[in-house]
Amino acid sequence: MVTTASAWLLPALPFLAFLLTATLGRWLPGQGAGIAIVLTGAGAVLWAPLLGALFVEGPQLYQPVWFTVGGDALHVSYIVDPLAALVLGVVLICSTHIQVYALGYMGGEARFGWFFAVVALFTAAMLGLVLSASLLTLYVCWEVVGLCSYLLIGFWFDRPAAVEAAKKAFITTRVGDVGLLIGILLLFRATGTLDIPAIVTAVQQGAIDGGTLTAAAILVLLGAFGKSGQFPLHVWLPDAMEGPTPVSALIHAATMVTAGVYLVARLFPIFEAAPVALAVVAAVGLISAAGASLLALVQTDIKRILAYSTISQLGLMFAALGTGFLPAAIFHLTTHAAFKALLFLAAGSVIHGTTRQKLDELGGLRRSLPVTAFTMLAGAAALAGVPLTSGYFSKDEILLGLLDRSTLLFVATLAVSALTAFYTFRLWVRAFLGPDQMHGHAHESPAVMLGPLVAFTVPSLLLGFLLFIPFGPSANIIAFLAGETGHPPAQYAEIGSYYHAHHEATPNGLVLGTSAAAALAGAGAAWAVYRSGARIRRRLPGAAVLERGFFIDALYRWLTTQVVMRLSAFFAWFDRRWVNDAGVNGAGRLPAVVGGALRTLQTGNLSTYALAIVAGMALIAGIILWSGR
Amino acid sequence: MIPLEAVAGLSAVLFAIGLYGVLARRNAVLILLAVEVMLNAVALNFLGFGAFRGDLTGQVVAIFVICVAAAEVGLALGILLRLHRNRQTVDIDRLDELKW
Amino acid sequence: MNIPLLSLMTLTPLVGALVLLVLPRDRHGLIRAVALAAAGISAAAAVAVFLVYDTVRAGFQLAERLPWLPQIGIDYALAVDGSSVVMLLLTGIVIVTGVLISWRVDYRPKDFFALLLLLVAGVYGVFCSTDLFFFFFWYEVAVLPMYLLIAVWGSTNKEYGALKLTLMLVAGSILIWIGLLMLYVASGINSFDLFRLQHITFDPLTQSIAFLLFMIGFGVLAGMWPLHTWSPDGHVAAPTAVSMLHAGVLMKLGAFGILRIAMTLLPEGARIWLPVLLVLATVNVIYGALSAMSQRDLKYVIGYSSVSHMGYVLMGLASLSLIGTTGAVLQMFSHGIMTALFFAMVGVIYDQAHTRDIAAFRGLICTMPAVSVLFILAGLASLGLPGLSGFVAEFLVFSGLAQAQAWLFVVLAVVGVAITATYVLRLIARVFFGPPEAAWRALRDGTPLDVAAGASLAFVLVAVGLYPAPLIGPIVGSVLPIVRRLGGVE
Amino acid sequence: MSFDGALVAFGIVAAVAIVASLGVVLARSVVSAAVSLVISLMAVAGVYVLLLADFLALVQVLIYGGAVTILLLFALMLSRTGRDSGLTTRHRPIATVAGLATAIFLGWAIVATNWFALPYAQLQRVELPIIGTALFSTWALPFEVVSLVLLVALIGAAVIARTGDAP
Amino acid sequence: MTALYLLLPELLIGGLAFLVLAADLLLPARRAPIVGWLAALGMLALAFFCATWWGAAGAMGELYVLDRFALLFKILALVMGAIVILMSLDYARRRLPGAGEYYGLIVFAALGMALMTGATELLTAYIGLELLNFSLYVLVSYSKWNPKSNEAGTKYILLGAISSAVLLYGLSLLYGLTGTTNYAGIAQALASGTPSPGLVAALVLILGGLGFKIAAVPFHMWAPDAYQGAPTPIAALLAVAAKAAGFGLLVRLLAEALPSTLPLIGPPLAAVAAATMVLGNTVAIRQRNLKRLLAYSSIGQVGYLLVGLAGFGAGAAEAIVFHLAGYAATNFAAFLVVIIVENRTGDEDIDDYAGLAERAPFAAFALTAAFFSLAGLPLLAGFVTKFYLFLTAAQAGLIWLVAIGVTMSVVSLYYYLMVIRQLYVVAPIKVGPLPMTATERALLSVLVVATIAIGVAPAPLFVIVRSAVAPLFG
Repeated sequence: MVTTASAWLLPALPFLAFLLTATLGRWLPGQGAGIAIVLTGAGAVLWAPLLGALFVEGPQLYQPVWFTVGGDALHVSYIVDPLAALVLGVVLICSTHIQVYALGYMGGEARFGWFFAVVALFTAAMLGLVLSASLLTLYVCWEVVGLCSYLLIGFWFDRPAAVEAAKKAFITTRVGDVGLLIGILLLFRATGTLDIPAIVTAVQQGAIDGGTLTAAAILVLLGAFGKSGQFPLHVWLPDAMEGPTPVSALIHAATMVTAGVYLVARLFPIFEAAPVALAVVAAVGLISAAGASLLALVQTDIKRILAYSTISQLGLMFAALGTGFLPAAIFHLTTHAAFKALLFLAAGSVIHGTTRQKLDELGGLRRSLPVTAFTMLAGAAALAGVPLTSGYFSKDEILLGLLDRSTLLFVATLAVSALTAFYTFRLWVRAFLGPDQMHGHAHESPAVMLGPLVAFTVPSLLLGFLLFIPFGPSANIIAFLAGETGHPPAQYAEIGSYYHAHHEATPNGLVLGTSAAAALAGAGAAWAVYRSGARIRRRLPGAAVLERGFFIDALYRWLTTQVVMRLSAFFAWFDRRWVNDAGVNGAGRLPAVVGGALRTLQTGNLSTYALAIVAGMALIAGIILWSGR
Repeated sequence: MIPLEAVAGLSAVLFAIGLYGVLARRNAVLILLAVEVMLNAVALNFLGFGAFRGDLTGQVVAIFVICVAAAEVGLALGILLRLHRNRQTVDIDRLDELKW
Repeated sequence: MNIPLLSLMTLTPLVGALVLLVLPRDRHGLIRAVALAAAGISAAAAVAVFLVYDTVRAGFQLAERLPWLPQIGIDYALAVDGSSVVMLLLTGIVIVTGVLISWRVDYRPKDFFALLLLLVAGVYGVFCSTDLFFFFFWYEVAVLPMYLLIAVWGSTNKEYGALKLTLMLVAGSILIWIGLLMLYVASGINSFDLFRLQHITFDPLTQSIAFLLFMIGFGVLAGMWPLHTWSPDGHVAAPTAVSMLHAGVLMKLGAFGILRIAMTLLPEGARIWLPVLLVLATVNVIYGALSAMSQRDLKYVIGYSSVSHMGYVLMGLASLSLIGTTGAVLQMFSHGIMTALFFAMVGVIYDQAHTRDIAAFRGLICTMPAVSVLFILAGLASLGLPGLSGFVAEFLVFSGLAQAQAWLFVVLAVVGVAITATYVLRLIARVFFGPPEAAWRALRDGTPLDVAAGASLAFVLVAVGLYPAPLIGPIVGSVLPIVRRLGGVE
Repeated sequence: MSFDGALVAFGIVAAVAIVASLGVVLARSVVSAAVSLVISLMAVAGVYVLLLADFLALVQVLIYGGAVTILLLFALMLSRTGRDSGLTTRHRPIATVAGLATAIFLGWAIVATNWFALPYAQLQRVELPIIGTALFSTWALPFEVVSLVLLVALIGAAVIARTGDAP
Repeated sequence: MTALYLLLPELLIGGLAFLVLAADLLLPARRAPIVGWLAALGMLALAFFCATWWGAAGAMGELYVLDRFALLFKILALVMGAIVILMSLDYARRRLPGAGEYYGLIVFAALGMALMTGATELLTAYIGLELLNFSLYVLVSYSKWNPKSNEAGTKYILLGAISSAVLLYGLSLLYGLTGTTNYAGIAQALASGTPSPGLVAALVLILGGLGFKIAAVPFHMWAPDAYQGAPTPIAALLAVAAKAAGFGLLVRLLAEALPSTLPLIGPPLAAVAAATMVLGNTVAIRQRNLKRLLAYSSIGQVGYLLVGLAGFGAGAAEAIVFHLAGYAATNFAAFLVVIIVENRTGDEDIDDYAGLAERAPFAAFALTAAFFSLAGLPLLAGFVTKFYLFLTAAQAGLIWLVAIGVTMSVVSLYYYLMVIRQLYVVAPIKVGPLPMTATERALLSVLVVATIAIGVAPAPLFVIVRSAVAPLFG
């Protein structure tokens, strides 16, 4: 019988797969790809009974010890609560399906085994991150996830663009991690422990003063925004598309990028106690959502459009968290994982079939790639929030929350939804409708790729209905996430898990109507504009600014090349010129100079020598008399 | 009535003159002469102190000083002659091949 | 344990060196075998010491004492505590891998290995001697072969590098010498024995002056800013094995000296000067990292990165907290392994390519996969990636600093980690990834020996990264009394 | 000899000694330097007589007056090549300063210290046999060693000065 | 009658000297090496004989004493003399005309050293010193056809004469003050009185005179020229043996005769020590001739010994003698290598030593070991002896002087490394191995082993030195 205690198995299986494929890869069948998929699949299978166990046992916390330093013991503790359980499921299911898809997509690759090894490691690290209940293990998995993203973006390391993108991704997230680490240290200093439950209880008892708490929260946010590609640390995500598409689907859409959202959710009680930090979350979320959706409008590369859309949707999730509605944000995370993975896989199928990914070069593919066209349509609909799709319902929950807070936020989000609908359908229409640019050369993807595509359409369309059916002991998915699983609230509080008396979310007619309207308007407009296949040449106003990504990228490049490199060049010069040449060599030469001077006293003339003797004696007499006085 | 200070003073003056001679002369043999003056002053000093103490040690040491001085002159002149035969000079200002 | 383990460990290399001197010059095979045997036995002894050391009982164990010059109070006294056990293990590992990597030295290998063994004997001696005179004696033994090793077998401007390195280390050592004399005279107990000196509280003025002398003296060796300039030049000029031993182990000698002598005997002095050390160490971190970023020679980057990482060690020591100091000693170990791996791999590349100019290389991973992967692993360890020993050590140092409320320094240190990440990744991206350069088509991967040496170092990095308890246990045991005496945070 | 007579005699002899010594160091010609050395030595011998150390005076006259001066004269004659330009080094002014300083310093040292001294009247002559026995009893060791010193000087002068065994 | 048997060692040495001179007369010129061997073995035998007398002690009137200190210096003098003779066997055969008297004079020098350090009375000490000086005056100008040797000899004897006059004048003033020439008597007389100007003058003059003997700055100027000009073995004799005896005399004088004047002469000695160390080591950097470099290096070493004198006491005396022993073995090794190279190639410049490690590996190793020992690096004599020397100075409160000392050690390491660089790093100009005779190889090995042995296990030597110095301090 699977109990919550055996949750550690989930990350362990993929890690085992990583060890096997990385070391014995060459001799395993299919270079170890099979092993990776089987073990991750086993994990996915294990997820269901684990969920069941959670329903029965309620949230549990386990704290094995890693090593002790003097009094303090550092734990490798892990937690199983509704939040963790749901995201575990998302990661496992997405990872398994995407790995199956990758069998087809990565077919002829030279280092096929290495790809699956790193994906397995990534899955293990992501699961570890989700499960961890100690800031230490969370940070460890956080970094390993970053490493995997670096290795996978730079998978084709013989392509300079990929190597640059990988480096940029790792460094930008690393800058974010600086904040996260300092935040962790602040919390460690204030509470004397690294275990999240203890910190949460300390915060709830008000043991930490406001100032430190806010500072720690904002610093932790820095890490979250780095990993989730939020403004201002979003520059790396679009470039990350250099990696193979399954990677983009798994890491840069479904799982890794949501780690930031998950982190804030896990530490939510801390953020609740620091209102300023919550405001920052909401603000950054909205800015990213708006900004990214505008940028997506002008992109021509289909993967980059989806990348910006991911930033935008994550912005929405952060906005939801910022306004205090954790269940809504996590539910949207789940649905987003489904339809964004679907869109990426479809894009991959398009690229696989046409070897091209620029919108201008694509068109009229509905005939040559029927399955891809249909599945992509489902994904696009969900993303746009077309009524009855999962996106529609999850976005509604968020809009509901925003309406409570302020109408301004609600209206802004509606506008973003419209824009989202517009650029999503711009993508779909230009790619699949209109004249066939490929003149029949495009070929549909093999079954192993289409299988996952179809598999993902199901949740994209149907996940929304979870709102209406009971989810285990709780009324619906939202209630489940809020902690109403029939277990005493004290059990949640004691292990620092999120618990919030759930206000009954009456399906508000206004919200449902306006969001449907926005989605259909956006989709319709896109269909109208691009249906004829006409190449709209006239540029949208301000397109130049959008194309340059608000010049943020340029700013960072200027910052590194001019400021940092110049500073380092100065230090290197200073070290060489002053500290070394003047300082050390200078001192080194002093004795030689003194020696040269004294040497000339030795004139070789005897009377000088005699004089020296007399002078010496005079000196000695002087010293004796002087010291004797 | 000769006071001790007078004898010692005389010896000091002779010593100083000898020292001047050593510092000022360029001819090695003349330097030797000056050294002889200094040694002579020393002998006088020893005798002076010995005599005024009624102790014969002074006199004995003076004898030894004179012996050593004589030996020194002999050896020094031997070396100077060898130097003269090789370098045709005893002028110490020209003896600066070994320096720095 | 009746066999004198510590003496066996310290004296085997010396005996090895003597045996080598007797061997005929041209029997390279025999020479290498003897060298490896000597290094191997000493490393085995080091491992045995590590295993035999009882962490629970902590304190000084395996003590050996032999009157050497009793009239002055000097005994040939050896004993190990937690930190020295860890450092001996590091030395054992680095010397064995160093000898393996030097298998290809064919210019007068006899003298090379004899001097190398002399160097390592000195290092062993320092880590396990508890008589201050012998601490200084072994420290100087380690400096003795340095000039010849670098000047004869070195590479770029080897004579300048060798001379500067030797003279700066000896200059540092004279400050330690004066400090020792001051302590000896002030103590009045006419003995150099560490344990007896520990019980004496010196007057504050002597403590302050002596601590400063030790800090600067050992600081030179530990690469403390601004006395660090010998480190990049020295390591670039030195042959591979020597840079491995030097950056990997000898620089830790400096930090170990501060811990073992200055902080143990002079608590008052420590309280006055450690804040200054903290500031200098922070400069080390940032200054080293930024300088490393714009270097053009591969070894210079590693040299400056060693300066930066030694900054972390010194910060840990200066944090006056148990966790911080434990982190410092662990960082000594982890950085030692990391730098040894770095230099080993660069040595392999340099031996074939005969250049270390970063701009000249591209896509090395295609022609030299094993060497590249090992170098990248060392790079990841140096930027503090969790799962490798670098992270654990640095995390402890940062928590120590956090406990000591030194927030500015925590921020700067963590920023340092970010800068390190930048220059390491730029280096890796530039040299190893990217399309393979036509010019380097002929490069072959490292020989089995090189890869074996590199792999064993890499294994240690990962093992300590995943499960550091076996190292942290003994370190905490030895550092606790010192921190308690300094009144640091426990 | 009346007491003050001794003082007068001492004065004369001392003056002669000082003038002669100055002659040694200041004479422009080598020969006059040698001659003034002899006079100076003889004057000092006179002082010895005044201090009732007649044996010492005898030794002085014999060794110095006889052997040493002849030797020096020989050396001077042999080394006169006429090419020497002047007899004083360029350090002459400093030398004078040094000389005067030494004289003043020693003079001050002698005057400022109160030496233990018997009055001149109580000086006794030391009989020759006493000196003889002393030389061969208490001072036997230095006496033997001085003979070795003389031997070494003898051998040295011979080895160095002889012209044989060219390289 | 004074206990004549106490003088047996000195008599035997004198006898040996005459034997050597006689042997030289009887044997034809080409048999000179036998005379050398006779002298050397004789001296070694006598040294062994003195060693067997280690327990004996006794005074010969107030003039001379036979105590462990005197015995130690007799042994040292004999051994050092033997080493110099062994070093010069090959050298004399090639470069010195008529080496017969040469060996005899070295034996006389050894006798002078023995007397100097055994005397407890000013006159005997002075006469012993003069015997040593006279032998050295002759030996320095012994290669009489070489103008450099003549110049060196002239400078040495003239300055030597001046210094001995100065020393004597000082001794006469001391005699005037104390009424006796016996060390114990002087000490007793000075103990009661307050320091008078007369005493100051006496001390200045004595320090000046003896300063010349040990070539302390500013009385050192003769040394570099003398070492360069003199035949190299004699340079070794000057640099090591003469200095050792000079310090032996100084230690006994300060310990037994002038203990009460220590506060007076402490500061000037410290100043002279500092000046000697600084000048010796810095000027050495600029030297291109190896013999002159060794000269300045030995002046530097005298500086370290003077640090011991400046903080004089029982410990300091031990340290000085201890350092002297290590210094002797090390310097002889260095000079022997210079002799070997000079014998085969005639070069003295450092540049001619290029690549010596290729041509004469053992010689290069020996020179490196010697230089590292002089620089005070461990495993070699210099480290321990210098450490103890600076330790006693620190105990006497002269930390500033120790600071200068250790700094100058670093400077000295620099110019030693410059020479070692020539040996190992620079490629050889001349090609072909540099052979060594069997005696040279054996002697060099003994010296190197001695240097390392003192460095690694100093306890035995230290015990001997401690027991030797003990009698001086009652």
